[in-house]
Amino acid sequence: MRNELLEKYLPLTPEEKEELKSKKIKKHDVATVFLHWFNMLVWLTELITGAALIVSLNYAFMPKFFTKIVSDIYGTRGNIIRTHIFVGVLWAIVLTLYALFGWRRYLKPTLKEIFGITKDDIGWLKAKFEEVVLGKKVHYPPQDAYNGGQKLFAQVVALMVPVIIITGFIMAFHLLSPSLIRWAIIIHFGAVGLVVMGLSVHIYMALLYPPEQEGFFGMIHGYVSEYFAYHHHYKFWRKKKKGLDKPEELPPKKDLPPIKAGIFLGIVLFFSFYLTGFGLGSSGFVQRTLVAILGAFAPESVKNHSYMGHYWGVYPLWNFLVFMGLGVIAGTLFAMFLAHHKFRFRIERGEKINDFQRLVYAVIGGIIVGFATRVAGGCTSSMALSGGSVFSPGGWLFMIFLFIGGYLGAFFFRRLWK
Amino acid sequence: MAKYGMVIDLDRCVGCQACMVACKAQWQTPEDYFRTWVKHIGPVQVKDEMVFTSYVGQCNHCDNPPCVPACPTQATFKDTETGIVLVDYDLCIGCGYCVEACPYDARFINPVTKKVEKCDFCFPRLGEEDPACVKTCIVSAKVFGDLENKDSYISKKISEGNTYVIATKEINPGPNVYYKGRRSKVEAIIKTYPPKKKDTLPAKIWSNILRPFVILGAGATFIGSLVAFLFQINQGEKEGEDEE
Amino acid sequence: MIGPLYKVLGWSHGTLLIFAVIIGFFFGYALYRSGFYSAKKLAGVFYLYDFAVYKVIFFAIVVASLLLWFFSSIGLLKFELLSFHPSYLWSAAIGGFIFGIGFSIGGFCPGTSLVSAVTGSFDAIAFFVGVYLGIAIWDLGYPFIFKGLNHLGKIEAKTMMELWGIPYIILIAIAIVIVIVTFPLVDKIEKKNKI
Amino acid sequence: MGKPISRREFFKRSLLGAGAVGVTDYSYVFKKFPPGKAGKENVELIPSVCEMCFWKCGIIGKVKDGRLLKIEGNPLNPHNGEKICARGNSGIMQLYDPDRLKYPLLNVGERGKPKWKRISWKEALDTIAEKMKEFKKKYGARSIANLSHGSSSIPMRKLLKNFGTDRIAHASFDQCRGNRDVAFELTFGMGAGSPERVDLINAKAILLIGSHIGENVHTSLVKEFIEAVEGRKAKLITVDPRFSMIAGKSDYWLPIKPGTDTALILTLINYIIQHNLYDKEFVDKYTYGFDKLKEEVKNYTPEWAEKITEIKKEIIIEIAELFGKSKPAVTIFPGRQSTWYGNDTQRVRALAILASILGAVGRRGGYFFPTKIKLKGCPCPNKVEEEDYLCDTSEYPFIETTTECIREATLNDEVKMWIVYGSNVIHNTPNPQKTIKAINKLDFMVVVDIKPTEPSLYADIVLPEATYLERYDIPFMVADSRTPFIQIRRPVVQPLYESKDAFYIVSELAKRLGLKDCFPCETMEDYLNLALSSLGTNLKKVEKAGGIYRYEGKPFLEDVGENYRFPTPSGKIELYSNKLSLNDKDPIPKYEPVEEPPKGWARLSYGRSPVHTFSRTENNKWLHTLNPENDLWINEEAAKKMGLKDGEYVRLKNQDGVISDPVKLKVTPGIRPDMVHTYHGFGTQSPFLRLAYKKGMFENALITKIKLDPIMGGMAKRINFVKIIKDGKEIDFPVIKQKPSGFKKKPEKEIKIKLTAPLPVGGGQEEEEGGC
Repeated sequence: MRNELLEKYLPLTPEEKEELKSKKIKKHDVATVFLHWFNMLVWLTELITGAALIVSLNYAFMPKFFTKIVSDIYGTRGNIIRTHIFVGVLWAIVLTLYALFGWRRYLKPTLKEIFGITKDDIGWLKAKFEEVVLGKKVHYPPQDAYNGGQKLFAQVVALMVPVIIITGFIMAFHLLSPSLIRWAIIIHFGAVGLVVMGLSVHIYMALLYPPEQEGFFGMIHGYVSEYFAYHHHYKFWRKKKKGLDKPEELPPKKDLPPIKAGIFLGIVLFFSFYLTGFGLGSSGFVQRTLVAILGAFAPESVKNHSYMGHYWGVYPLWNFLVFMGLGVIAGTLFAMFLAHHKFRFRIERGEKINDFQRLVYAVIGGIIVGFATRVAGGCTSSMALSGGSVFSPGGWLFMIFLFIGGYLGAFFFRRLWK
Repeated sequence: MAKYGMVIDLDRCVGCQACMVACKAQWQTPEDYFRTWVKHIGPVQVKDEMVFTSYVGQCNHCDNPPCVPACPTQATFKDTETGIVLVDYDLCIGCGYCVEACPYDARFINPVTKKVEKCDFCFPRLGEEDPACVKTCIVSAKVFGDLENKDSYISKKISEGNTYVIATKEINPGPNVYYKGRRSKVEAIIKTYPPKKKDTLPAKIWSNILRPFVILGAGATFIGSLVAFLFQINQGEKEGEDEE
Repeated sequence: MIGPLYKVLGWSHGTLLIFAVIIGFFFGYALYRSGFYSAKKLAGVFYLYDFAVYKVIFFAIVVASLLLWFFSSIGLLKFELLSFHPSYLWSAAIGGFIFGIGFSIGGFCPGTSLVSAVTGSFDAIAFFVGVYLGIAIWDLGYPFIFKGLNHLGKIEAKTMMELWGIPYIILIAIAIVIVIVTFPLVDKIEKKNKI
Repeated sequence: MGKPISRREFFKRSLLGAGAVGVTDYSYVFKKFPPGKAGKENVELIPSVCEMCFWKCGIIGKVKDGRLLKIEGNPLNPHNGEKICARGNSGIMQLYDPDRLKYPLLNVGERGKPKWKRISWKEALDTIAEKMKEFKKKYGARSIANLSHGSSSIPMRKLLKNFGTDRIAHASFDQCRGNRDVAFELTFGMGAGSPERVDLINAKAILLIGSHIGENVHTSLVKEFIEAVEGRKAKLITVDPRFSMIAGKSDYWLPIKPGTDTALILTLINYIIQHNLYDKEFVDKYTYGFDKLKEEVKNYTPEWAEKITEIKKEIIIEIAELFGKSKPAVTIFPGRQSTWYGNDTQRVRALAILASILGAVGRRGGYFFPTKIKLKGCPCPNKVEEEDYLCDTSEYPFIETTTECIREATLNDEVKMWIVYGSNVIHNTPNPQKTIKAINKLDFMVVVDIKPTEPSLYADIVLPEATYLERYDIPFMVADSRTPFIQIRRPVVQPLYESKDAFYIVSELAKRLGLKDCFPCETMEDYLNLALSSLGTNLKKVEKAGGIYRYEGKPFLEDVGENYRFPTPSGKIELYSNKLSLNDKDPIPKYEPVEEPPKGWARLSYGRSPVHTFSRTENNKWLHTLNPENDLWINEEAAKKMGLKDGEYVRLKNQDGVISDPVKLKVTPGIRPDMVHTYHGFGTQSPFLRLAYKKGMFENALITKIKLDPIMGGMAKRINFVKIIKDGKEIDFPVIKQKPSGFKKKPEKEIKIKLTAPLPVGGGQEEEEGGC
């Protein structure tokens, strides 16, 4: 391959084209890919539910039948707003975690890139305008990992997302004064409006515009062909070729000793009681989400169910333990990050069984445990930990019998772990 | 189907404010907040008559309530079955657009729940008991009932005559709370507490600027993309392939 | 401020949920840092080679109850406003027994399986799915088969203090004694069975 | 617009939607969601009797988990039914008032600036009993005085009478309705009753002189009154120098010159007699001394009255004619607070005489008779052998022990110990400076109350009583009714803190004083069972029947028989009173002029706020919100000349130089220029009542001059004059000449409309009568 290609953006020969087409280059991190598609799901739900919420004659912009359809799907309009808030909070948590822990690795470089506008970006925009509107044949200047249009859209998004989240929180939790909520709602609306304008172009470009098709798949598995990178993102390709980025890795940390961990957990448990009056719990998370899932199919029969009806309330996900579960997920990821552990798919098992057997036993164990939580009315977190610390008779009894059952089980199933 | 309303007989009212407290006890509103009110007016001279009356007020459950279109999430709605203007607390985000829109100042944001509150004719008691204020009114000045039922006591009371609503020619949202009594009393009320037409800045910006802007902007980009796509189909697959 | 703040100060439900997320965050953090993302470590308590689960649970109970006792005795916490599980003794015992068996087979409990699943462990994901299935079996079978199974042996007392009239601190002291006596013991067992 | 929504569903949603989702802990739900939202499940309904004022309306407490959620009227009560006033509705806030007295307290600081130490009930009662015994030994039992008010103070009065003291006074007698009751006693042989025994519902004409109906919300009375006036179109004549809300509903409003009411009444009597408008048959059969009356009043002509009362003579004549036409269905309302100008018993007697010559006694539309029945009680004999009154009996022939007597006796070192029971003696008695002086001379003072009112600041021991929602009381017999009944107060919730009911306090004291025979009943339930056994029923049965036991009444002449004898010496209505003439008082009322305000001064008048009971309820959170302070009514014209504006704060100075706290002005044409008016009960001086402390003006402090009624010794209070102080400068009241006046309601054209047609819209602009 010619060395000048690295120095200057030149037309390729057919051989070079074939060569580049056969090679792959990594364009997106797993985190970026995950975030993108997570964002897509969130935006889809939030746009649909949000649009369905604004039905007032003075402000509505979607036709009535749309609202009606969405209301019918969700059962009541209250569920729409609850979903809207639930998903929004989830989104805010994920983005905040991303911003906090991915600051050095992901966010800062990305922001630097999208806000670093060069002459070439402006040239790209100009060329695009000339091509689309004036129908001229144009030549695009070389681009970074994101082209001028993408940068422009990213800028809008990067600026508007915090605004949307903050105003959303103000409305959802009635923060500060009513007059502020009054402004928050129109700022929320306006900010979303701005993003939506960019979004329709973005979707068109990615889904329907043939030259960008490879970029679309790139966003799924993270790789694009070198040819695509060379052609569309020359500057990025050149940087990659020169091998400019390589993050260093830190050694993983050991687990905390049980006593330290116990003290920490004890303090968390105490604060849970002190702040909310409720203890910790996790089986409730499963119960509520399960009820929500079943309820999506048969809301009426779940609502009137002799057991599940109790967990339905107004909306099963609008619950302390469910939100605690979200917190647990976030906290786990955070702990993993701080301990410099890597996310890796794995199966842990004893040596005498194979992977498949392990999975089967895990499912069986899960079923037994899940069932048992319902009999006892809680799991290790709620019965043993929370109940134990306030010396609830049931809690201690549960704990004692848990160990009896556990050792009995261990006697029969020792093959699994030895 | 029914259309619930109320008649307040100003000639009967002695201004004892029992209704206010009964309502407060029923709904446990915070200190200075009331869903109903009794404001004493006078003694003042109205034309050639001395007037000392009370303005017994609450949500008027209007036929064309200005609060309903003002609510962005339609938490406030007019119930088609009863004609009562209700608030769905699930949907209320406490923005207070409706508070501003109400010509009678009948709404407030509850500082504890941060949601809007107002009279709902004691909806949970409907069909079982009279609203708390009506039940406790010692002189039976408040009458509650179905306006569409011609045989109801309230309809008879209205057809007796000398019945007014608190409205002016400019601002008349069609209140369903009627005031009975000497004309001078009603005039004193309207003079002292005239219904107001209010539009707040955020509401104006939203409905007049932002909404058209977003609809046009989003619509234009969407249609633009669509047109581009059609062009592209027309030009054929190869065209996009490159310009090397 | 006198706790529990949510009830004493009358926070809105939304605020409660925000705090749920925050508490959950630290809960998850604690579980992960205890090493409870590993089924091997968790199951160790039943196969006598790693007593981390036992130690963490007991220590957490002792620490939390000491704090609860301290705060409520100086009047910063209204103990009676805490939410207690209703006491169904037989149900708790039966449930605990079954739970123990399931734990020793699957190597997780619901909370730890969630933690482990998030870190990418397929066996944890399988277990978690199992928990869903188990609960679904209960839920769907409840009206026909299991009705009442979760309400056996009801007693009025919600705490042992109420039940036996023993002061809180005595019970905590007993728990501390258990800790002091058993911890060296389990350490010995642990060493003997070390893999 | 909206979608149809079922009531149940909405109810469920609004309950859960606003934040209670998934929270099973009920205390939280309650905190934010009141009965309406929290549903009706498990709500217990407990009938009881209200005591936010003394009217004793039947109530029902809605209780959930031992907490009172709401109070509503008891529909079984023949008087108020399901209607209760603002105060009755606010009973919850009295019960859960954070400022309540919680424990027995011992004052270890000085009087007036107390340092309170919490003591046990045993210690408190031991100390009190010891002191009582000590004083009895040293100075005699009559060195102990009792000032009390309210139904729960009755056992204490009985105990003290049994102990040997008769120094027991009620503010409600000598500062309120005393002269009215004495006047009625003298005329008819029976008091005016409480509730007043007036058959308003059948009246064709109603005369209100000195009655602030509507502002004193006495539920059942106001209910009937409005039904008569607005529902049945009875003609209403209101004589009031102030345009009250009721004056606004009247057919005739007579803004009379203060102090001249007797002149107006006597003129009416004279005109009615002269023009043969009286009920001849009735007068012949049932009255005594008509001829003497006719002779006595013949000089009171309308022309004379016009000059005196500043009311047009045409109006006076019109009213007299109206009475003549409507007789005997004329209600001459006896009034209630009637200690005004110093000769008030005679004024009320004139009212009674007016009613009598119209035949409006024992007839429909007039006064009716009480129906009393006998109830057994605990045997507690009165040990005071001869009621040796403190004040000079020859001067005040019909006196009961009054606050003034006790005050004087204390200043003369005859009284050493006060037991103040549920009565705010400092706030409710004129000239509080004198009261405090008397208190400071005392050796020992006990206050029993539910809130730390002013007297408790001066007490040595303060005992917390249970509120009316937490205790049993003696059975209440409502005999002054056409449908008489007995009702039972029962505790709606358990007593809060360490408060105890009157029965506990008194029976424990009796034990310690060795008077256990006086209170043999172990509990209040026993006492009630004993009392009800005389009717052949018991507590359980009555409680099951809604706390009400009804019996047949005999209210009218047709029920008691045509040959009815009034319980007077002559057996007839005494138009001419021999009792009075024997005591050197006028046997027939005469007009005596009262003291006029000097130039530059205005008369201070007072009344009641419709949402407050005396000085009892100002600290009630809800009622405080409704009416936090009193305002001072002042005439528009006078205010203009004085340069005063509506809503301004000024101070008042009275003739003795006492200067008040700031008070808000209410400038209105609805009051005469020679007087100012304010509401009683505000401006408490006790800092422990945190809401009400110094809010508004303490008007009794300005009433330093009192005149005792020559017949019964009541304290007349409307003879005090004030000036206004603004920014430290005194402002004189201008002299504004009043022309004789009197207003008649103009008939209004009925606007007939059909329901389907648009209703008339009241508007700012001028429109033809009949609406648009």
